[in-house]
Amino acid sequence: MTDMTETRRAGFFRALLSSRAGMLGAGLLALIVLAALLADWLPIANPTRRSLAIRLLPPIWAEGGVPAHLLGTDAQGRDILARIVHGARSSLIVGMAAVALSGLIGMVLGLIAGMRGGIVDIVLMRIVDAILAIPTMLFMLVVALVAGTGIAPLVLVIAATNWVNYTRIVRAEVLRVKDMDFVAAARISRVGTIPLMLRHIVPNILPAFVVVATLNVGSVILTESSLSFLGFGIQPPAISWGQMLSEGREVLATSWWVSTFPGVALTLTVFSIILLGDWLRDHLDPRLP
Amino acid sequence: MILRALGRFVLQAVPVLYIVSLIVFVLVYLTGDPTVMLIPEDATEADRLRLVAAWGLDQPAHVQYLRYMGNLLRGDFGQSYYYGTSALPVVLERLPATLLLTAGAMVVAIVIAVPAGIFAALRRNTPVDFAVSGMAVLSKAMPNFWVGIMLILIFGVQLRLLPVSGAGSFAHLILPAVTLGTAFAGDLAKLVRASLLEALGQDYIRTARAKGIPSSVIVLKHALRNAAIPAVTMTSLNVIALLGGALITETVFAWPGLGQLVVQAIYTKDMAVIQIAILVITVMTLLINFITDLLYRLIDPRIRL
Amino acid sequence: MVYRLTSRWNAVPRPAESAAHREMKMTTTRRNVLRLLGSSALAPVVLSVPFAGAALAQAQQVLTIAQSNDILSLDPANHGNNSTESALINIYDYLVRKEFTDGQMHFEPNLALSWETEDQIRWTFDLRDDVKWHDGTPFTAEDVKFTVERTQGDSSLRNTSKFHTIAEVNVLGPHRLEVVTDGRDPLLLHAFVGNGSLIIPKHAFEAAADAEAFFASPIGTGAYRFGRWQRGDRLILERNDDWWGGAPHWNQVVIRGIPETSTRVAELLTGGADIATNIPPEDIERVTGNGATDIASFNIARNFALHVRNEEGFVTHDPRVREAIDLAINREEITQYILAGYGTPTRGLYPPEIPGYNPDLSADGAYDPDRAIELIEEAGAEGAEIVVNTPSGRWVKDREVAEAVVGYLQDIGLNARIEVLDWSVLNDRLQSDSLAEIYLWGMGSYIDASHLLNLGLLERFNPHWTDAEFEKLSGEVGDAATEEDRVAILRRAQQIITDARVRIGILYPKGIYGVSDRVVFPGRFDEMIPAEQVRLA
Amino acid sequence: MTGPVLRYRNAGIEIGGRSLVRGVDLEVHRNEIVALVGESGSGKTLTALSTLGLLPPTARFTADEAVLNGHDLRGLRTEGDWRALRGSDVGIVFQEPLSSLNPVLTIGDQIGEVLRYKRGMPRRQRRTEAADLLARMHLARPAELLDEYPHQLSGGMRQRVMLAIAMAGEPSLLVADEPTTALDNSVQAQVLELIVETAEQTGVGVLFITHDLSVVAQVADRVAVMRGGEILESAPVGRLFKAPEDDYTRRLIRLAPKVPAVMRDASLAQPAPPAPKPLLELRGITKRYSAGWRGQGTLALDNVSLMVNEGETLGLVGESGSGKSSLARIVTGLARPDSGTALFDGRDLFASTDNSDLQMVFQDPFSSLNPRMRIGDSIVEPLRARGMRRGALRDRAADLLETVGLRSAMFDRLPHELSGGQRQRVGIARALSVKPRLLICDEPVSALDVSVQADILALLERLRAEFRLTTIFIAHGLDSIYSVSDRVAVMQKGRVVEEGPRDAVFGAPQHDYTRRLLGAILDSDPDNSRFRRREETL
Repeated sequence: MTDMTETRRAGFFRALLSSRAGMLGAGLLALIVLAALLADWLPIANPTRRSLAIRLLPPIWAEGGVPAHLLGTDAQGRDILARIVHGARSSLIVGMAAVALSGLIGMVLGLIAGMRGGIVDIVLMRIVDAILAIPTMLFMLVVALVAGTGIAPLVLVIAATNWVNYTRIVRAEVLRVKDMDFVAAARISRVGTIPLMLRHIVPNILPAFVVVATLNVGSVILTESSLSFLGFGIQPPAISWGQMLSEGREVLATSWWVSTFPGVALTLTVFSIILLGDWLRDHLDPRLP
Repeated sequence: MILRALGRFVLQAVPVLYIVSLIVFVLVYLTGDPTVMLIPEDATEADRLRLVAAWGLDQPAHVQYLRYMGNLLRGDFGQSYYYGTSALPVVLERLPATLLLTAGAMVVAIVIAVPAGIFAALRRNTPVDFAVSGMAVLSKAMPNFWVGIMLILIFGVQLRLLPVSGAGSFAHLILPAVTLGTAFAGDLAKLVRASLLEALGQDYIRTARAKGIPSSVIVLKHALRNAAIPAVTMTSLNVIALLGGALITETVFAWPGLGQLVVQAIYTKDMAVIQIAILVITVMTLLINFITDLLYRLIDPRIRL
Repeated sequence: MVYRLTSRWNAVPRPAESAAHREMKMTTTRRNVLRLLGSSALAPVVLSVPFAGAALAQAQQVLTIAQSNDILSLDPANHGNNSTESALINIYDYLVRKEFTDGQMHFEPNLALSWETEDQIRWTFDLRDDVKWHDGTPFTAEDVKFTVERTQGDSSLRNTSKFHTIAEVNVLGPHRLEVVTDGRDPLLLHAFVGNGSLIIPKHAFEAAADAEAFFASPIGTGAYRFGRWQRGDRLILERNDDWWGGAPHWNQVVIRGIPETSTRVAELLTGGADIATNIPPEDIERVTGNGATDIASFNIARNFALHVRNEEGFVTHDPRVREAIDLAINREEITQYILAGYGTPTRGLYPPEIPGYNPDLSADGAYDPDRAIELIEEAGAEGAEIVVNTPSGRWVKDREVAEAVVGYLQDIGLNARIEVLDWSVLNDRLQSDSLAEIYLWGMGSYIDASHLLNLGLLERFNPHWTDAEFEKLSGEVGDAATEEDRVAILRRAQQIITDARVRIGILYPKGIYGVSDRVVFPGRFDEMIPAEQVRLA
Repeated sequence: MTGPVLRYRNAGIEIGGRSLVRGVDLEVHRNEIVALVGESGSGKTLTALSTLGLLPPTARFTADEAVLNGHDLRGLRTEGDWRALRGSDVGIVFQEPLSSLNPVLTIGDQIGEVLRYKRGMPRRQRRTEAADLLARMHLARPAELLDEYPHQLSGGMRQRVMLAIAMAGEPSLLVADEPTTALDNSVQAQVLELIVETAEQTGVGVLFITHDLSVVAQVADRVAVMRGGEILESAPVGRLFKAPEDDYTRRLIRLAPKVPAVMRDASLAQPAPPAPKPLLELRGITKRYSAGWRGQGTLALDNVSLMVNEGETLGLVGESGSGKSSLARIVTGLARPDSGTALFDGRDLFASTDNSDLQMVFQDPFSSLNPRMRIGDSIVEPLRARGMRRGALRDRAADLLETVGLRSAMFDRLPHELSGGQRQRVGIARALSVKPRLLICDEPVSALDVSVQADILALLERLRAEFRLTTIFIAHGLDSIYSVSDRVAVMQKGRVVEEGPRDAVFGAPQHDYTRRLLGAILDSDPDNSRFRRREETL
């Protein structure tokens, strides 16, 4: 009865529409994603073309601003608006890819730890404790040496430390779900471990997982900007907001716009993701108020 | 009871410490030869190889590891390549600053977040609540270095109210503590709000209301204490995160904490310092977990150690 | 536990802060009086004995220096870091000093009053006899011998090869010694200046349990005694009233490491630092416009150059492509826009202060994009992919310079792109010879231009380039009969390597310090900040 | 005698525009216990809460008259207005004693609070008074209890503490909202007795909310039957049971448990039918759950031997913690015993990998169905696990749905779209899908409303015959298994203390514990009340 599913989906959107915060988050995020997707077709300047002659132009409304560069130019004379729009891609790709990868690893290991229990669980969770103690930077350096710098290695690094959070959450959820009667019923019926996980465990921990993952996208984007601050983030020629912020802070006191606009973009994105995530939590996860 | 908890603490610590040290060793080994970073720019390959031999870096990895572990068991924590001195004091002397900053940040966070969270919960779905939620989200969405630099520009440079950087006095602590504390206050306020709301929805609150006692007693005595466990958990997680990772704030405020040291050591592949720093952080983490457990017990008599 | 730590933390005395705050609160009258006193003491020779009356007043003063790097070690022989050296020169002394007056480098007496050599093999030094270590023990020739032999004898020290040309040190008297080199060494005096050269006390070092114990609270002969060191934060030095050079100017010297540029600038602007190193060009306006601070800019011993691969398999194997790269770069524009003029465009590798620099390698007429395009076409390299490696933040505007270079290479039809590498990764790839076609390097702190002819070093930075004449010159330079001959060889060597375009000089950056109006410090070519050369305004 | 403590005339409660309670007339006098009876959703609890102003914020209370102890409740709007009445004019005992007591505060604190704010007692006096209150609730060592926390108490003790809290403010009206539903049977009787005694001694009027007519018969003076937000019928207890006017009341009375005749007259016992061959034989099953890394652990099952004969229903009775659920887990293969053997039809049960011999129906209709799985899929899952083809599954599911009395079109529904009774039917269909020989029913109806319980029990009875099932029927009290069992086994603290033919166990119990459980059975005949102490006043 597909109409039933559709009703549920419609209910989801109706609930979203009725939540001001959720709508704000979803709308903003949709706008940002759209801009990132359409970056190449938008009527904006070439984000990498530099011209030292027009460096540090202020935004259009400030004195000295020119219409060709709405939000001004950076220290290399590149158009800030164009860089923000193109930078959205890296930031979102890093956020989503790192979350997807670490979520996948965390899901698998969390399922194993939660379902198997015993020594497997103990060893896995001790490894998780250990990984939490090791700074991301160390992974970053190893990966940078082995795989170079770029979006893919960055995603790898963030995933290398981030998976532990998912493992913990998934394990805790598995422990919660696996003692429920419907799991017992499946076991009495000798349902195999894999179908048991896929049909009973995973669908029931997915809402909590999705909420955590959504919120995590925001923090990963922030992590990228922090790594940029330390010189480890996305490197040119790729563009990221973290990189722009980090470059712009050098001229923060004299040319505020260089770092302020990417900062605003970053903050807005994370803001929208958190709003959406919070709403998702309220909507999907009945265990929380 | 406490002894048993301590026993569990040690039992938990030993394997974790071992796994940590092994992973760290492998990772640092993979980052390559530290001499590359440490020799003077005008040194030749021969000079470098002399250092390699002197530091025993020409030996196979497992030999280096066994030697390292052997020394460790004998209480020798090794030499810092970068600082050219025993690694242990290099790490330990950073601890007070790190602990101080962590404590300061927590105080700031709690002072902001708990009243804000209570207020938001009691004025649920009013503009006050939305404002608190909005501020909470915003505080989390702003990168730390941005906030830190802004605070310096406003309170240090413009208003000249507070010292810009460095450690030493209470005044020095304020800006970095606020930078870190506000970042965390948002989450904490949201959590306090949520757990307070949850606690207020419990049956025992209905009982308390049915007794006809004042609302303030209901909120502060009945609900807040029950809502404290998640907040304590989150605070302890954040303390743990800060113990190893106030890196950016430390850099911005030139605060001599562990974060800067660890990153410097990672940069320079300074094995002994990385190892000890991470081991110290791990021990502190486990200690915090232990203290958290004790706190749980204090707050909630149902929790047994 | 936390409470106890907190109280202990607060109990630590903070002379630097309290003094700085006192300073800020001082009335104008008092400040003017001090300024008057200070100016009366402003002697023509920087290191002269100050006027005794002024010294008293100045004894109240604290000098705070904010560097961009942390101090790594108090052991002169075991660090490789300019900021550290700049701090240590206040505690210990060199045998001789380098000064750079009139744009020329020359040696001046320090612990050694004079030196002479017939053959550049046997060198005798007459040492000062009025020097005392901070513990009151007199300084003797034995200390110099000990310093040299300790550095040579401990191969785990990072500057262990500092004295590699010295065969033996013979004590001829309490204040006279002979240094014998293993062959002619025209550069011996350089070995006694710079990282690893500061003289340490034999008696105290040997009395200490180990090196670590000694350097926990080291003593030297310098103008300032070791006070307190908080790693990652500050080194505090106290005046040494028994200094052989007279009464030191500052009551206390505080040297802080502040890695974050904007914080360093903020400290300068708010009076938290008297001198702040490495001010980025963008912040100059803030510093000069502040009314209480100014900029000191000066030439430094550093150059930016592109190191270009010349071996088979790279598009830059073709000399025409390398030449085109050389011609494509608008050095004037880079200097003007990226460094805000705080630099000197050049094709050369050593600035004029460096003995043996080549004045012919100027940037005049070096920019010829049309010719560059022709060369690229001749070489059939249109659209060839070229990657430029650069660190970011290692040297002032390094990444920005590399980005600009990439832009110029794109202009002449090359498909250039930048690959920014973390400093540690860059070094690793340099070591394993796996960098791209071009990498940007800011070589610095060299002794003189013979640095270039060190084939061991050349192999590190240009592992695939050989040239018969260059190698011949490398063999000859040590035996050059006269200084003129030596300089001629050095200039020729620079000509050869820049003509081969395996190193393409871009510019000499300037040092940019922010200096409080309260003090005077013009900056030094070697980027050292001796507290005794900083004076009250 | 003054007027009633509580008087409602034409009271109504609306939430979000929906009228949940209408036209309620209610009176409670001093020294009187008035029972408000109804199933879930009848509006009885809302009515009770309205007397304390504890309705949800969105609720709207209307009445022509609503007077509590002389106060007009209609004028009370704010929390502050109500605060004055709560505790001192009206007290309440809730259903779930554990969650209703604050877990982080001591008993003394929770009682003392009322004394402080309602009676303005100074600190020292509060302690004495609180201990005194506890003593009046027949709690041993009351002074020590003051410093203990709710989790350290048993369920019965907690409910006594709740009663002490409710009475601490010396209210005129006591609302008891299903006060014994969450308690074990043997404790239930004691708490009921205490409430009756309290009413008698203090003269407090009691509004007693319950779904259980046997409780009503035991304690109430007057009864009001609620359904769908309205009061169907209101009468003195004797008259209501003897001459119910409403069909619904009649049905409730019919379904209410009665004390089996054999308990009064052992000679009525029918001889046990000859034992056919045993289907399941458990021998010496022992199971210990470890408690952490050094704890002794708890002995859940202690050398349990049990037999279930082909075709019979074994009633397995035990209060919470007796080990009956552990036994079910072991029989179904969810847990492994530490020692012991089990033969199923002569084969080793623990070696079995097939799922068609044994199935289970769970107690909680909410958690026994995967909330994210369509009910059709849930039903055929055992078949799927046995490898049945996808195409055949749907037809089979449709059959099964109709077998348990559901429409086959419900295949695509999700559990949350079903009522509790429907869910339990789905659970039964799932268990029957593989045509098991042994069905374990773990309190299959205890979470359901009385009228639904009857339907499900009837369904099980029908299917038992149809599928020729052998059944283990687990329950926490003896009252609910008399009608379904052939034989009965009683468990206590991990052991089987008594086992035998039904009538033998009920008529001539051998073990003390069995006798105690039998004693806890309440008769839904007001004439057999053990607690009521006086003639009806109205």
